Amino acid sequence: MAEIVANKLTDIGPPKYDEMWPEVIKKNYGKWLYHEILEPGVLVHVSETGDKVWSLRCAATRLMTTMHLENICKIADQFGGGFFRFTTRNNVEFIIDDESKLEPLKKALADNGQLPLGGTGASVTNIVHTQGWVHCHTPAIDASGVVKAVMDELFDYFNSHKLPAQVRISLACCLNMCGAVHCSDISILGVHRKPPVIEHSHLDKMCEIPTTIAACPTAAIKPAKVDDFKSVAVNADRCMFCGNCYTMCPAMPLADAEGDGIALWVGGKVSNSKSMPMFSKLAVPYIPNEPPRWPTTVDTIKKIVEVYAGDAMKYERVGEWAQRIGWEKFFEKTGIEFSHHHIDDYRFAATTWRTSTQFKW
Amino acid sequence: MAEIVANKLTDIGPPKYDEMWPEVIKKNYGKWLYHEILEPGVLVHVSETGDKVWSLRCAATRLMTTMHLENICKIADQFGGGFFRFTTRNNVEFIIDDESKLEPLKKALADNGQLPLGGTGASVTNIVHTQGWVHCHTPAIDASGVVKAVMDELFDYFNSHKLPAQVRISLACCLNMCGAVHCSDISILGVHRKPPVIEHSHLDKMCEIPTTIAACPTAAIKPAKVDDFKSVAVNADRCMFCGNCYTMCPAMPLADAEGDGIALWVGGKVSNSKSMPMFSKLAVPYIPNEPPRWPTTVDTIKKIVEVYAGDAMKYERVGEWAQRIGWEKFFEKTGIEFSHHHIDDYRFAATTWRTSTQFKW
Amino acid sequence: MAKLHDTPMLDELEKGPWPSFVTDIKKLAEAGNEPCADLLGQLELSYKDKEGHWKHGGIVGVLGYGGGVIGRYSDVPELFPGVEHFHTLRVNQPASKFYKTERLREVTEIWDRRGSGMLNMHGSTGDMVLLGAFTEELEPIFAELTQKGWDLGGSGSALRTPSCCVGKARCEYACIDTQDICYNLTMEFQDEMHRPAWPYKFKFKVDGCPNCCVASLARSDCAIIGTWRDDIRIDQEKVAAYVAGDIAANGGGHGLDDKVDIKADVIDLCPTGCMFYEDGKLTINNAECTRCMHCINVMPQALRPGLDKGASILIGAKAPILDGAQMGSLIIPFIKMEEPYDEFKEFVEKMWDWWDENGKNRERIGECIQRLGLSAFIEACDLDPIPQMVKEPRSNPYIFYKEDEVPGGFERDISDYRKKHAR
Amino acid sequence: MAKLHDTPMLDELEKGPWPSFVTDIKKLAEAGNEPCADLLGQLELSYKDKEGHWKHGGIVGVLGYGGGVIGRYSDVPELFPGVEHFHTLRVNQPASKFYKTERLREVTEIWDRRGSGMLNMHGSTGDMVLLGAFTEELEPIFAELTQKGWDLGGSGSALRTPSCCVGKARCEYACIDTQDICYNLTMEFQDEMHRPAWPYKFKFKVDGCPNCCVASLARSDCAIIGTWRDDIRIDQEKVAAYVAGDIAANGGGHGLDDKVDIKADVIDLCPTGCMFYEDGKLTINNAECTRCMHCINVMPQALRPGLDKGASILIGAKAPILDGAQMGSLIIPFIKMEEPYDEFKEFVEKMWDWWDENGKNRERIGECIQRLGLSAFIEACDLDPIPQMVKEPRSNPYIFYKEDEVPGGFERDISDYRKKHAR
Ligand code: SRM
Ligand code: SRM
Ligand code: SRM
Ligand code: SRM
Ligand code: SF4
Ligand code: SF4
Ligand code: SF4
Ligand code: SF4
Ligand code: SF4
Ligand code: SF4
Ligand code: SF4
Ligand code: SF4
Repeated sequence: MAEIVANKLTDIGPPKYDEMWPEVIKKNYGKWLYHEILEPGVLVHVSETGDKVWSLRCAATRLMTTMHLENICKIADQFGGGFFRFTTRNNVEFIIDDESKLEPLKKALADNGQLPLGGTGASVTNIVHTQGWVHCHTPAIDASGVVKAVMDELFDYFNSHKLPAQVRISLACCLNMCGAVHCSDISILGVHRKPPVIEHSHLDKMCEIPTTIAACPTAAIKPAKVDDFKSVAVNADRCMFCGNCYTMCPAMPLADAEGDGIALWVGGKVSNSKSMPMFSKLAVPYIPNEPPRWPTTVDTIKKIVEVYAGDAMKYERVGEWAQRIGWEKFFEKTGIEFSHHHIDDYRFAATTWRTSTQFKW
Repeated sequence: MAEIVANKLTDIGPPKYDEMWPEVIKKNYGKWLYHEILEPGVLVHVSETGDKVWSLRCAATRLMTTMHLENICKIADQFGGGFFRFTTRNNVEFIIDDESKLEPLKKALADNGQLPLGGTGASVTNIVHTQGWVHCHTPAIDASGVVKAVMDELFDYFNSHKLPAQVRISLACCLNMCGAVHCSDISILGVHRKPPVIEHSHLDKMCEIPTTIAACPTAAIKPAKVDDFKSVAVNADRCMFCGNCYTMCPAMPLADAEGDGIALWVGGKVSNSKSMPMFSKLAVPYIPNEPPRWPTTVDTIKKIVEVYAGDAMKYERVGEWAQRIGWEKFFEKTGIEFSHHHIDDYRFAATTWRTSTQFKW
Repeated sequence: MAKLHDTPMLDELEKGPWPSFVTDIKKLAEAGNEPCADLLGQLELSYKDKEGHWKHGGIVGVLGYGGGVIGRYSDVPELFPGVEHFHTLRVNQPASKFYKTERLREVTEIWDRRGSGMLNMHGSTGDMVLLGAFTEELEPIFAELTQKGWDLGGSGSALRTPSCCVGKARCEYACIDTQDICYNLTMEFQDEMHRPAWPYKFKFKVDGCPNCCVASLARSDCAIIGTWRDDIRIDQEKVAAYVAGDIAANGGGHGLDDKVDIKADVIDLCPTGCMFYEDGKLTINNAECTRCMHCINVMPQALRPGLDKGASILIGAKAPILDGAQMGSLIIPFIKMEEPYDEFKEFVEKMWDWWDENGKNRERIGECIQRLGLSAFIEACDLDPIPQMVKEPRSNPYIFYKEDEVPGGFERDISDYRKKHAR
Repeated sequence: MAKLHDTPMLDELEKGPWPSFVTDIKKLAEAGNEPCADLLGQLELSYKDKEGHWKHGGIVGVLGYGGGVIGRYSDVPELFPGVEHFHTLRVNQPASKFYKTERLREVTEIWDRRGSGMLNMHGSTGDMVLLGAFTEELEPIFAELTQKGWDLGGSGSALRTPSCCVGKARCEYACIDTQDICYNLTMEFQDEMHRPAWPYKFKFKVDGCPNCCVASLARSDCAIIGTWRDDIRIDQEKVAAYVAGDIAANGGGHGLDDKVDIKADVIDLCPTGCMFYEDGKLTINNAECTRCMHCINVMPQALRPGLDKGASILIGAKAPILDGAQMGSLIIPFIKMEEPYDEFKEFVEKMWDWWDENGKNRERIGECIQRLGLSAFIEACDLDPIPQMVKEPRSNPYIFYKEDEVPGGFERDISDYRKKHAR
């Protein structure tokens, strides 16, 4: 082994993409003419060469074992010539070039049980998410568990095309937002609500005090001597629980069973289709952590999806809908309470105030 | 006289409004049913009592002598029972309740020569403006002269209804913006472009140094000792020529024949009709002062009005038009050059960047 | 006799169809008015120099008042002695600027005798601005004015002269008594107007409806804008007449022969898409209407504001110094405005108290709200947060909590934490 | 044999139709995998405590690289020794995440042998994330991976693993070679990826068209988004087929029986109003089209992007820490993206130089641009300011000028001024 390590290679980069492509993809590269979604989860792409590929999109838990991955590989070997892919939202796609394999593959997937078809077209597709309590050090919530609970409830929207448009849900377990939830139709965000608790006895050893102070966006942290320890003090009035100090300094944890929980955001989008991309806006500032199935979060999201589904026009994304009806109506129709937390007080706050007499009652 | 002064009254406030009202206004107060503009400058309002009033709106130079005002009073005495009013944009309105006086009044106005009818409906009405070189200490431009030059050129739009919607032009002679030009279809703004020149020998006597330093929004001013005088220094790189230091400190004048001139802004509006109110946006960052008739300014405004008139849809204000066609098209169609000055770098700058692939070539 | 100066550049401004202020001033100068002659002279010099010639205003005023007068001195007094002093007096205009000539002459008579004879009709805030008096004339002018029933308006860090649109006096759209509100507030707050005691200036403007003809939304710290909360009144017969082309569109604003295209001009331009025209009948889904006025503006004979009227209050409009221009922000979506306006005045007192306590020197209330947050402001005004106050909720995750909002509070013990979580 | 923990709460997550990660992990735990067993145990404890149980990451890694590994230790290691160390390795995924099973098994085989057997397929940036290794295994894992032709991705203040949408490999909309661009940049900038040397992290994402299926516009410091600059290609016969209801709308996205309502679904929803359907013919005023993709999305068989293809480059997207989230801002409206992408790479070098020089510690390029101004940034990149870069021009009057832009410069003499203007 020592030898292997000694001779290790570096900077070789990833395998080249086309090595991972089935023949039909190579052959029709750049020649696709159009696609059609035959049923939820089943796409066909037609090439100008006359070739066709069928893609079967299956839900995947992005947190998975090598065992599950091996199962996927086996199916790919059996039907897809040893090729498959993951989508940008962590779904699995089996790709076949032979229509006769379509039904057998569907059957194999149904038999597997852990690879339901769906996520195409006007659906709720897989939730993009982050590590949560499974790996990260700063989360306010779990990730995989919340995702599972929400998708169980929205499953009906995953394997159907009955929404006005696609609804993209994302989750990030802290304000670092590794899930980039700032532009999703619905975002689930882990939030802390208590200032860091400070371990004065160890802070100076574990952290660089100047960097820690500089890390705070609101300048809430000041140097302080506590019980003869060189440490810092946090002005709780200025803290907005971003956790940036903890990123810099392990002696300032924020996590707290009573403080932490979920904020829900709505109306973001990334695509440039119709409207320009939009940020997600605050819907619910705080829902307590309710493991294992987070019922309040699940119910609230379901409610938002249903109100949207019933009220929006065809092709209208959640944010386009809220903008058209007005946010005052969004709160009225969803029954979500509006509070002072919804009123922006950050850098561009003034640009969100209503500088008009135009509003709905 | 000393006696009058000694016995002077205070805090009596203005005369009560209804003392200034002709009988027909009193009688029909709150009873008006509708209005009609019979021709440019001539409005009739119809009351539920059956009464009617005709209002004849005439251009006025808001800078006027008592002599001119007396002329106006005489016409009001002759036709309006001794009553008349000024509009919020400094036009004069003669109000009569007897249709038979309409033509004679029109004739009297025509004879007067200094009171042309217009400014109603889809027109360019009077320019709201400020003091300029006639009174203020901080102007970068004159006010009344620029207004006269522009309105001479746009006169044709004043006494007609041929624009897509009303076009409101405003002028302010410095960044204090007493004309509140921040929400006008077209704004003429006096701008300085040189940092204050500092009178070190007198600054400490004439100004409070701490207040002067505090006045600068970009913190460009620092205390400094110059030739043994306690004074201040200005970091020219940080100065954006707002003149706020000069407001606080007469030893820091900004005015400069070569530095000063006009910036043009477009697309603001105040009314809530259709779109919400909007700020004016920068069209031309700088045009030199060209007294007495400011030809470049006049021509540029005329060009904007004409392009707008030819391109906008009915009822569309300048800002609504620019927004619909896109600002890139505004610059293309008007032939105005886009420069780095147009790119916002102030507090909300990031909210003006184009965060989308959507644009026109 | 006034010395008349050569004004070749200004003379250029006597040409053209728009009334000429130069011609006007020249006439008075020629009639012997020295300030007018010298004003033209100095202005000509400014045109030549491309720089103004007024000094920074000195502190002048009238006894008992902290405002109402703006000091001004020529920086070339030897050339133009008639404007050596050129102070302005801001005279509080009658609401919505109706004048009885007889009463107006009280002012011009004093001004001809003691001042320059030059005026601004009107200043941007709304005052009659008497333009150009010598220091020694200020007290007598003021005394004579008040004897006649005229008073000064505001200046400095004080309440500025309130102003209003023509409203119910001659406009069918008016939802509130703009003149009475304007007058009532002016009288109630005389002290606040004449004795500057605030962080900075404060302006009220009163518009009868959302058309905003006095630009309150852009130009006043407190905009009072008439509106309604029931349904737009529809006269279907008149709608039909508009559709038939019997009545000119937009009150003739595009010419008397301009007809309404009900679809293109009304239905399609309604910003909320809440209007429908079917089978010759116009319907409005009033729950969706944002009372923008557009449809009413286009068909004033067919549509009228509702009957349950009041005002929307928008706070904080101002020019750009220092933090950038602001428009008013909707703080009270609807308030009944009935004499003596107690509910409104209670709000005003709360707002001022907060600003007085929190505002920094030369910080307008709108900037103060920007700095301390809209939430802090509405809390101080005892108002509940409602979605109508914003265009959209926040999109950043930086939400503040107060200690009492979070179970267990903010105080925690690191040793409790370490019991569960090893270092 | 792994000790299996009681997990009553997690067991609840085995119910329901969505695939269960708990069931999956349990199976591997039951097969004897100790990290998996302990991972479930510790996760159950977190569910009970409502707090995570990982320590702040220590500095671990592989020799020669400054990134690619994230350290992680349990804060209850005595309870769950199998996850005492639980470091992740970020393995650079193949572009757009196609896999040949044979090659993927190279990775899982190593991982089964030396790691926890847990993975994220994929991490948010796009890597295959191998989740949970002991410190001593890191070097061997890395060495074995590279022997097999796999490398680590980025972490820390470095270039992060680029990623891309499926693009031309299986999408008819793609205007650029997303995989090749992604791969080419990854290979070109290996050093920048593995040896953190910047103020903060930097991400590339490549989308084939403005639909943005890899969310580049929201999630990458540099978004490369395919577009075109000639006309949308129209197949009128297919338009007719859509109108006749012979082809499902939106590629079947609303069901195969869903038909196109050409007016409601296409013409009226075109954001620029540049589409017309008359006499059975669809026309597009391409000069007004902003290439939003909507019409193409609704009728993929009738409409196709133009043929003169390239990319729009948007800079600065990021999550909210510290200054609030940003989306990418349009910096280059159109650039041809042809191998070897020299023009683009020249731009990248300029951009990085500027950021390197000006960026503060932990300041993303987007924040740096916010702080120093878009103008400064585009100047550094040798680009001309054009209106396409902004949604609208500035509305505040605070315009900076450089000394050489103003005739006579900034230096003035107060005595010259006083010659004209007395004090
Ligand atoms: C497979 C995938 C790309 C990949 O490289 O993996 C993909 C594939 C397609 N996308 Fe996408 N999109 C994929 C993620 C996205 C994302 C990214 C995301 O959600 O994080 C977006 C941006 C979403 C947003 O705006 O927030 C995205 C916005 C779109 C849109 C624009 C939708 C809109 O109206 O705003 C279209 C057009 C459409 O659906 O008609 C589109 C269209 C398509 C088409 C039809 C393209 C084509 O012709 O093949 C593909 C099938 C769509 C379908 O599922 O119905 N794709 N698509 C991704 C599948 C994710 C999944 O597992 O569900
Ligand atoms: C007389 C005056 C009020 C006063 O108290 O003096 C007034 C009077 C009327 N306005 Fe106004 N507006 C007056 C200044 C304004 C202003 C203020 C300003 O420009 O500084 C505005 C806001 C402008 C803006 O948005 O920038 C204003 C925005 C409107 C609008 C909304 C226009 C729009 O579509 O945005 C209407 C509705 C309309 O014209 O159909 C309106 C309508 C009217 C009506 C029709 C109301 C009525 O039924 O009587 C009046 C005659 C309009 C006309 O002239 O065609 N008035 N109007 C002001 C005349 C100024 C002048 O001399 O030209
Ligand atoms: C006379 C008048 C202009 C005019 O020609 O009409 C005026 C004149 C001055 N204004 Fe003003 N302002 C006048 C209405 C306004 C308005 C318009 C309005 O009230 O609707 C504004 C914009 C709205 C607002 O309040 O923001 C306005 C915004 C300013 C500002 C910027 C304030 C800000 O917060 O941005 C300043 C600067 C200052 O206060 O130091 C200012 C300062 C000044 C000073 C006192 C100059 C100074 O730096 O000290 C000017 C004295 C000029 C002179 O020599 O007469 N003036 N000023 C207006 C008052 C007449 C009246 O009482 O009717
Ligand atoms: C593993 C991953 C989440 C996941 O579950 O997939 C991740 C995990 C972490 N991210 Fe992230 N980020 C991950 C993708 C992202 C993304 C999404 C993306 O790249 O598309 C973002 C948002 C986009 C962006 O770059 O802004 C993201 C924005 C952050 C931030 C906030 C950065 C900012 O400028 O706002 C931080 C905080 C920091 O850097 O200190 C952060 C920090 C972290 C750290 C290193 C925690 C920390 O405070 O040091 C996390 C380690 C967790 C762990 O234990 O594994 N992570 N991080 C993702 C990387 C996997 C991969 O390589 O594929
Ligand atoms: S979002 Fe926060 S808690 Fe979640 S993985 Fe990223 S850094 Fe960790
Ligand atoms: S959590 Fe954020 S705001 Fe609070 S002290 Fe830490 S860095 Fe500052
Ligand atoms: S805009 Fe400036 S220069 Fe003009 S009157 Fe107001 S303060 Fe004076
Ligand atoms: S002009 Fe404005 S920016 Fe320049 S020094 Fe004076 S106060 Fe500062
Ligand atoms: S604001 Fe409304 S009420 Fe007042 S004059 Fe204008 S249209 Fe009439
Ligand atoms: S007032 Fe405005 S929003 Fe209301 S119905 Fe009329 S046009 Fe529509
Ligand atoms: S971004 Fe465009 S090219 Fe790429 S997969 Fe999505 S639709 Fe296709
Ligand atoms: S791509 Fe978008 S903007 Fe262009 S024609 Fe189609 S819908 Fe309209």
